[in-house]
Amino acid sequence: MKRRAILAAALCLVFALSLAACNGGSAPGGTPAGGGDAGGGDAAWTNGGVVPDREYILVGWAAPMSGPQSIFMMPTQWVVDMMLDHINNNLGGIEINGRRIPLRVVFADNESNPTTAMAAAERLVTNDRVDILLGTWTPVGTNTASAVAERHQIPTFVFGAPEESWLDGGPYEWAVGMNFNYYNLVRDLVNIWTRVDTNGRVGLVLDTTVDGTVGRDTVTGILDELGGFEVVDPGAFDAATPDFTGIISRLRDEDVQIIYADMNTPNASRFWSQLAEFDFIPRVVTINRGLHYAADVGRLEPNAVGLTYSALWDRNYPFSSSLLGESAYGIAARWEDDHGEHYPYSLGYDVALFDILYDVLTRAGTLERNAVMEAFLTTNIDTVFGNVTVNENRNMRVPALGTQWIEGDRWPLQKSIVSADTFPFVDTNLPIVIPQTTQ
Amino acid sequence: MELFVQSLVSGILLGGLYAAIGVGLSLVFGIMGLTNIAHGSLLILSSFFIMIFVQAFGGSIILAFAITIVLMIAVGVLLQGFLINRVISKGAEPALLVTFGVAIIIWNILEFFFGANFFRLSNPLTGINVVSTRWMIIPATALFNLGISTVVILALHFVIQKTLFGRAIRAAAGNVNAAELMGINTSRTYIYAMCLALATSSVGGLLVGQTFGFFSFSGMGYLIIAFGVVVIGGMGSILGTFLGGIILGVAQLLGGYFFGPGVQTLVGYLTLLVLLTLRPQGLLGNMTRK
Amino acid sequence: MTHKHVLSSAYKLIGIKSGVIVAAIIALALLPLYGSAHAINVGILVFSYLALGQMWNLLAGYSGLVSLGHQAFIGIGAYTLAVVTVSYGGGFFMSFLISIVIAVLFSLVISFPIFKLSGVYFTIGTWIVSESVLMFFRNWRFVNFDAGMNITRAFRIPQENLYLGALALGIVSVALVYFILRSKMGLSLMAMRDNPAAAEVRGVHLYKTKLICFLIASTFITITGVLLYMNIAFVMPGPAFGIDWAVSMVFIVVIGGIGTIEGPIIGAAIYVFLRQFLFNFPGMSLIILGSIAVIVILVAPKGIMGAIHGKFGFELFSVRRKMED
Amino acid sequence: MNENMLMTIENLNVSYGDFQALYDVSMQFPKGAIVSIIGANGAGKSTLLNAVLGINKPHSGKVTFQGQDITGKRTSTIVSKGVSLSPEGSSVFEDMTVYENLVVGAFLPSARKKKKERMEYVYKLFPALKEKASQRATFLSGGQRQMLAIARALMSDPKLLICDEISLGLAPVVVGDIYNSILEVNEKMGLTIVLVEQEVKRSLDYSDISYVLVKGSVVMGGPSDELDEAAVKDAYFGINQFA
Repeated sequence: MKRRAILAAALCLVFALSLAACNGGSAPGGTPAGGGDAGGGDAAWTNGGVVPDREYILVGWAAPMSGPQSIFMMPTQWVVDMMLDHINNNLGGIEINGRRIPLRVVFADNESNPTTAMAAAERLVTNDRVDILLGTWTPVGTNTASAVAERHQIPTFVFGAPEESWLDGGPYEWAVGMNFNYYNLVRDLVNIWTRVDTNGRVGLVLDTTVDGTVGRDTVTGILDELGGFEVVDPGAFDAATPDFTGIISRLRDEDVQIIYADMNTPNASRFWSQLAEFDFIPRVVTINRGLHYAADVGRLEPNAVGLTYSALWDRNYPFSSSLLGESAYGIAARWEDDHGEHYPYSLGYDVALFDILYDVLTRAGTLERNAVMEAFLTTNIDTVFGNVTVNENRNMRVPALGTQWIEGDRWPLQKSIVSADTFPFVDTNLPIVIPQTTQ
Repeated sequence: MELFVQSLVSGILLGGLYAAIGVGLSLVFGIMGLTNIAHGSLLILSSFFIMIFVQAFGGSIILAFAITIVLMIAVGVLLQGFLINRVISKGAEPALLVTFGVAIIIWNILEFFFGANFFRLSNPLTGINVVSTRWMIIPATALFNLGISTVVILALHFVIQKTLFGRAIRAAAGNVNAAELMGINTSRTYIYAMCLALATSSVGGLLVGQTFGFFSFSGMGYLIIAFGVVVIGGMGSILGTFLGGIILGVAQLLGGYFFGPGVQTLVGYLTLLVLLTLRPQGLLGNMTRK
Repeated sequence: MTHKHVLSSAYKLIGIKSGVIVAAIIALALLPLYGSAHAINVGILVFSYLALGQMWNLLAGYSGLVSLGHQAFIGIGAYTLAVVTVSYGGGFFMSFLISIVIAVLFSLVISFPIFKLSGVYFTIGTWIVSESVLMFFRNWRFVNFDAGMNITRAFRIPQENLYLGALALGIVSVALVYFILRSKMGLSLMAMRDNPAAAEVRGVHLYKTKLICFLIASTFITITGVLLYMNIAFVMPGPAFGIDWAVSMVFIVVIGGIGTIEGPIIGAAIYVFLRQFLFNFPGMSLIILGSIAVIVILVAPKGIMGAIHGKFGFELFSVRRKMED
Repeated sequence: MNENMLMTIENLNVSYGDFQALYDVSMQFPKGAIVSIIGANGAGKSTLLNAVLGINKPHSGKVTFQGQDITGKRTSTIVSKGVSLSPEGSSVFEDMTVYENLVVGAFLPSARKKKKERMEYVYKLFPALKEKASQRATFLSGGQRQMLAIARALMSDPKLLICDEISLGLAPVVVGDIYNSILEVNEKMGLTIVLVEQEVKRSLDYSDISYVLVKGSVVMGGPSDELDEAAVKDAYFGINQFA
């Protein structure tokens, strides 16, 4: 009996001590891109703690590096390496407390899941003791990081979700966003519809996700305001829907000539081929969220030329990165040369991120939290999204313009901005191509 | 009224595809009583293999499909021989975790190579409608799915019921010791059963790849459909799986017709539960592993 | 129920080991004082997953109920918290109370269909129930469909309080299983697991015993769900009812050692520390986790505690009834 | 090891965990003979058979069949050498028809060639099975199941047929038929047979050699006609010094 009691004691105490051992941040906190160890000092950091004394600025990025949303991260590593090289080597780092020290980024994979996203953000703040926290892509990334921001009072910058969904958890004291506004997004899509002569009957094919839900209320509101449109709504469908027979039959019977759909890529592909099967292709087919990536859209059957949706960035924006001084078009072309495929729209967000980070840290001149937050809130900078400032909701509103897939010169399909009313800086309302409609 | 008929017909056609997804699992589930969580990921793995070989061998999908079947049989030998056979006698829970582990490993390796992009297998029959009236539209692709699925299931049923190989598998399922006493090496029989299951799942992989398209992680979505179909049909009953597929397909689409598109999938699952509680061993279930 | 013989041996047993265990609990309870923010954060996860694993162990390890559907209860706990705090502005204590009521009712309702099934059918049946609940929540306007809800009230909870709550849950879960197994019901549980037919013959009300365990485990998992989401603070139907909760429960119990009380303790610690360590391999973490699960099963099918028990016969919480030697 | 000895068991020890079931069991099985193993419930009869057939691994000791060491090999490998067992409780394949049970019995490549011929022989031996050929085994009576189990064992064209308590729970008249069929098989085809029984008198009458097992060890063994029935019964019930 004695021997067992001792073994039991050992088991329990080892267990307790190993938990306490986390105190020293023993596990190396992530592999920060651009080298450098994140062990850092040991000051208690929970709330209002002192900045750990280390020779570099550490930015923690909780992002979907695996799972369905990891597609947003396609250009990220390329942009991070380019920008860190530019900031740390060409510009010799950022001046903090009078000395120019390098900027480093440490990633934590949120696996496209809120449970892991919270653990990732918490780890970056408490274990890696980052100076600034980033949380990206859909509310899974933005809202969990913003919650950690409030909990640990750490300056946090989030982007890649509808402004309305992010603010559902707000208002935030310690989180600043760079998100598109869903009202503007839908406003531009409706603008496309007004420029095509149709019978004004709009069929809604919206799933039950955040975009579908927010989209339904927004579009019905706008269409009522405008008048001259009639909404046909067969009801929200579940993302796991195997078949659109019922919905398409309803739309066909109601002689709908405009479809406003919001669904993920597999459903978009299934919906588009079933429309063809029912040979019911209206004059305007808008499928939001599922048509972002040229490689995926290229695999739609039949050909996806003419489909419209809202693109969240486009290399044809007449702007350039303040940090690199290079135009949006140039950066996108360079990415395409390096990767041999159509550029992803998230490239714009990643470049804008570093423009903003560099500007904020330079203006703050210190890593003290309140100063950094103040710098974030007074941001006014030109980047690949044009001029970016912070609105009363602490969000830097970026455009989401009506776009159409058309025959491409360099790639089979190419994006063309057909409606930019909600964003004055882009005046190119290119002609709208009608898909091979059956009406 | 037209939509009702259309939903019913589309439901049956969709049911054919569901049966093809479930049939491989029915074999493994019925023979070894293995709750194979990796079934969905393995199915999607076969879709990826077909896609790779289509690109590699200049677009002939039949050749790519043939090579995929051979490759999936090799995967079956490795998976069953070196992994599952060692764990299957240790009880249900370890086998459950091993197949969970395999499922996670497969979809993450796929994601490592193919990222989170969406893929689709081309289907020469797209756009052709066999029937295209006001009343009803039957796309050739859907009919193809039902046809192929019926052929595969009847063939598998024949192999299992009528051939010595099939009887040996059923013997191993009925009573392991008695089968060994017949000179049947049950471990090797499990490997054959898994290979047969993965070969038939490749059919599911082809049809899913053409109809819905796939990501590296869409396996789990199809796993729940496979389990539902197998459980309705009755564990280990191949014809039961076909019936289960049809019932699930029709239940979903009629559910959508009566209660709106949002609850299509929900009605499917509720139908599964009701049928399960009415007949716990499934409609045609007889071969329960001793 | 208080059989004299059982209690007397229990007291003697407790006498020897309790000092050790209580010391460990005190050390853990004081962690917020000397531990770092990271340690507290990891502690919340370890003890929450311990509670989940211990309850799944009660079901699969001791009652022969292998469930793949108990993520439904985590989701129910999460949404109770979200609805009570966001829609009705209620407090956390209110959320816990209501979640218990809902959990008991829901587990009672689904026990009718589910208990008709046995073996692999039961396992699949529970998963289908959980998927149905997921589909229901994803198509329910009141909870904002699939868009999810932000539990803003949970943003500013001090981590120390969450840690102590989780610690309490973990300890109670271990104690609960320990005393259930030491009770008369524990005897019938073991009889039921080892030979259901024989147990039935000897008057063990199979249905009642299974139902009680099912209710206890389901309710406890729901409460743990509430606490987990006080930490996660953003609930979406997909992840809240996701199969990865079931994966983690199976991993913790099977790797730790199924059918042992110490198993889930070790399993939960390993699971959480491993997930934390794997943050250093972004994008690769799940492959490594899956491979470790497979390797450990091949090496030690009975799990770590199973192996230790096999070799050294060491049991921290032994539930054997020993003769008075 | 002379060649007319079909199978020998030497000092076989078998234990389940820390409970030993067999102690140094040794037996000989000459070719063409009928050997009976007599023992009460729990004497270790089935444990012995399971060890010989490789269903559980023996602790120590050796089993040789036709000169080859088959100790602890996989059951299907041992069966392929020519040993066949009609197990206790005649575990037939319930979900298969009688015909299918017999077909599976002839699974081994060597047996497959002679399937037709053996099928006729077996149907002649057990006519009742012929009528029930297309019925599922689960609908058979106790006697018919026992017949099917033996018939199925014969289908694999064995050199040694072991019958484990075939009389258990059967009417005496039915048992008589079955035993006569077994005698016929022994004479006609020269098949070596092992009868594992609890019933002393019948075992001694039908067999050439008998062994008596008590609590896992062989207490008596030798030609059946030399063994005194009373002594066997005493040993069997463990009355005198053997207990």
